[in-house]
Amino acid sequence: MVKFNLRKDVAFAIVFFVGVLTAVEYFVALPDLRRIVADLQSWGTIIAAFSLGVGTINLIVIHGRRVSSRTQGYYNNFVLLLALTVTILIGLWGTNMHPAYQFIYFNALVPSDTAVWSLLAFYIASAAIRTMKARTKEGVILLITGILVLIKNTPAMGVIWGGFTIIGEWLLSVPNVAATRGIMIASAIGIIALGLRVLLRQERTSLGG
Amino acid sequence: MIPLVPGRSSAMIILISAAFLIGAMLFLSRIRKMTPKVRKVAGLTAIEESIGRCTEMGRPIHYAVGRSSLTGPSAAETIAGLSLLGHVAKLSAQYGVRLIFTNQLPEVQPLAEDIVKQGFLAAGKPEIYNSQNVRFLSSFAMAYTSGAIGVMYREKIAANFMLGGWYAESLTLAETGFNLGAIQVAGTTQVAQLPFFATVCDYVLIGEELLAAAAYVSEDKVQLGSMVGQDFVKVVAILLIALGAILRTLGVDALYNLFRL
Amino acid sequence: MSMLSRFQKMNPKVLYLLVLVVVGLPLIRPINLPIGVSRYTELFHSQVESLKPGDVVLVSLCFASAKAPEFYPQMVAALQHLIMKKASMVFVCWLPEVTPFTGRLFTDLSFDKRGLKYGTDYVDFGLIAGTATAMAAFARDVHKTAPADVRGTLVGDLPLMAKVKMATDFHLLMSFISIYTEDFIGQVQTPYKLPLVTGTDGVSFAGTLPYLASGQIRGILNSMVGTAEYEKLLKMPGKGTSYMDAQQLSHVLIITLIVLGNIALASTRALERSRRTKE
Amino acid sequence: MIDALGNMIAAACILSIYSFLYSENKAFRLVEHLFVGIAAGHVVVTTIYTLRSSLWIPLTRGNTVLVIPFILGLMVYFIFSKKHSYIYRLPMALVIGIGTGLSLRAAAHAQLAVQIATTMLPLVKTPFNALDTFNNILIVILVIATVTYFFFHWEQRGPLGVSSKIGRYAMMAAFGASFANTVMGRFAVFVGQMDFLLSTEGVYVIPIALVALIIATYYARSKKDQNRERQ
Repeated sequence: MVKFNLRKDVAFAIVFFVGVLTAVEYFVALPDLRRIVADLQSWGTIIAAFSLGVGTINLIVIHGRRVSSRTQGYYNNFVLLLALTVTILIGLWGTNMHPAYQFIYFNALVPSDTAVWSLLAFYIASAAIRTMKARTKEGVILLITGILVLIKNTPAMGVIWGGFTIIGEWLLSVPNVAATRGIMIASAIGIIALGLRVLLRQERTSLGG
Repeated sequence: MIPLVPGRSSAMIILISAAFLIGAMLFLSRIRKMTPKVRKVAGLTAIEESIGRCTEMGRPIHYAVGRSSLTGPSAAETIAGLSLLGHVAKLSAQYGVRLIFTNQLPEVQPLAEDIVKQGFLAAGKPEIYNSQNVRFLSSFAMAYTSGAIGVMYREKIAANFMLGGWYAESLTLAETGFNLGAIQVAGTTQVAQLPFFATVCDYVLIGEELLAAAAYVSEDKVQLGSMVGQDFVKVVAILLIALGAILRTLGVDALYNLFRL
Repeated sequence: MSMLSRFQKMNPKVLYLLVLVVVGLPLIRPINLPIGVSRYTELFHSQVESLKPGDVVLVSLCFASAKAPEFYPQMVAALQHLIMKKASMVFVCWLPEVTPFTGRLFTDLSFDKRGLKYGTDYVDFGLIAGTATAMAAFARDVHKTAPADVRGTLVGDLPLMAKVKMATDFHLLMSFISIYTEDFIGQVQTPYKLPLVTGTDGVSFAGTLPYLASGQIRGILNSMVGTAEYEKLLKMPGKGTSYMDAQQLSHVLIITLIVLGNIALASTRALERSRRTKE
Repeated sequence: MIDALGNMIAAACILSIYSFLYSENKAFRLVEHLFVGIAAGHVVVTTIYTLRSSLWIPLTRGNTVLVIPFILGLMVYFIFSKKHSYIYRLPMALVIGIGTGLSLRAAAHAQLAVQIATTMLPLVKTPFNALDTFNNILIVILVIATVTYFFFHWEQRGPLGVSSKIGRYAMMAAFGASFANTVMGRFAVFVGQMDFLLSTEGVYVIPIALVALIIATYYARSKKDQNRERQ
């Protein structure tokens, strides 16, 4: 009825076999199985490492084309390619302990990293002020819990009235914990179902159809 | 007799029985003994609407699956995000809207390229597939973030789908999408990020809703059957919690202790 | 009315500027706002307090390097406490980006001057790559997973490691963790039922609370506030205390703006309603 | 000297990124591309070192099994082949298999078994304590209510509707609390960075950036005016 398709069936057989082994290994105390699964996992990490090449080629092709076709603002793309090349060359030539590498790492990479992070301080402020509005019943709940926890996290406010800390902590440790746990339990069931669909080959898109 | 790891036996029994229940429902709907019915999930019906809106505005869609590695224990949400990517790729090809996928996981890159290509193929328009729209930006989280907000801004996206494992970058992307006036559908199982999605985005898929999303949009009877199975597992979980709590109130810790095995 | 409605449509750029000023000023000119102590920090503190001299503590680092401003002051405070308790420390990093921080800690806390000897009082394994897998392997067999330390010394030549063979040999796990929290708990804490205290960032804090309730975690330092509180318990004011002014003022700014925004919303609604009834 | 230069470069990067808050601009675009480039290079370097220690060295020292992942890793590159691209699916199938297996076991144990067990709380605390009793009852109710929110099959009407609504409210309360709690963490990083900007040589870059910002704004305005006149 169903024609055997070498290209796809082998891939799905691998998914099934590896998936079941990895799941079972956690529950049974078989040293051999444990070793096999540990090996499989390290192979997975190695494959993931190899696929970084695919991503990097993608990056180089996209930006390389912009530079060669002189798209508007192509110098940005050139800077990207230059930074990529220089970092790789220094990193491989003199290891990542090389002073030049450390200079780039601590004076360009880390501050930019932290700066993109800090954008969040601004965004979270504007998001809080925009969304914590008493428009609907749900909005009221969000607003009240939000304000109370914000106050709790401002120790100076706790000095005004000690109750703020108690209420804030109660909110975090009772309704928050309960809802989080509910979401976790439902997600876990969702994961088991999704895993089953993948293993039983009902869910095929993730492996290219 | 196979030796079991102490402390994990209860989890194993739970896994086996849950898989059995879900599998049974899946099987029942496969042999047409059951017609699965599922409720509407607002966030998922919104996907097609927002793609339609992109067509009207002539602006592209942005899609991303986040940072949960495929080789780690949170892989499921990335798989769910990739499955939905196939659906969105097909729709965007049908509507003739440009789909921009930004990526920060190396192992997702080959998969994503293939999934988008297959999606376009399924819609009968393989010729409009352009690998330059499946962009690997960086596996360095914040470098990805800066790249992604740059892309979103310059391409003036009109719809933003963030479905998968999201962490610190969630709000920066969502606020950028908001500032651009894009319709945003986001989903994750990462509880710490859900508040941002729930407040900033137009639609949010909370935990299990994301994981079931691909089954839902597939409209495939067999997959929908497994969603019904999920509900039965939830009923069992609720009954166990209730029973355990009542028993412990009465001073009987037997069921509770069973879970520690 | 026009003021209020204008406030409702406030340009976010004005807000951004306000944030910049509110954070910048107290850093230039500290005002020393008061600080309390929460239960989570107290639990963390008492867990460390109960250590006996010579107990071995696994100090694990697993956070995004951008979060260093949150984690570094925590580590400084907690390690000072560990040194006071004369505990031995084993350092492990699970992500490549955190490896530079252990070295910085040793110099900033002047381990040498305090008479701590490398190899007997503390050991640094540097990066153990592979996250969940590596965590599980490390807990199962320390020597096999980490055959040599960050300086290239074989594990057999480190006197401290003679008494540490697997996870159960640690008396306390101390994890500074913003990512892979579930993995660390699932692979290291839960299987061996070890006491675990964590330092978290503000984002992950709420997510780790269920683990505190279930006893998998025994104490939490919550971001900068946790550090400031810990410094108060130790009576050693540090970075945490000095950052708290800017931190608290920014909270006050946001609270004020949210309250004002809601007053504006309520009053515009009331105005509309009265206009409608007039018509 | 070199430290001062480094601090100033760092400050320039930071301020260019902050300028995104005003609007997407040339300085941001430049630093964005620089950042992505360096980060990509850094990741390539780290990955190559990791592959060397986890694959190449053990392989050349006789651990021949590692030939398999080596070949599998190379097979990923068949994605570029028009005719044989399906070959890339074999290594990726292994990756997806591992991910699925790990997800399944973590979900069953840490998320399901442990969380169900910890919710089995005694509804009346002994020795009796009103607050603990109330909290325990509330937690059990809210967990159950939240789980009912996720029902797909049954219509959310009647008692189920009430329960799922309670669940929704519980989640909103959790979101509010956790959102507010996050504010602290986000600011902590920003405060740390402001401290760096204000306490190192980076402080000299601030006036330069301000002047650049003013000029840019003025330039943009005048350009807009010109365009308007032209029209």
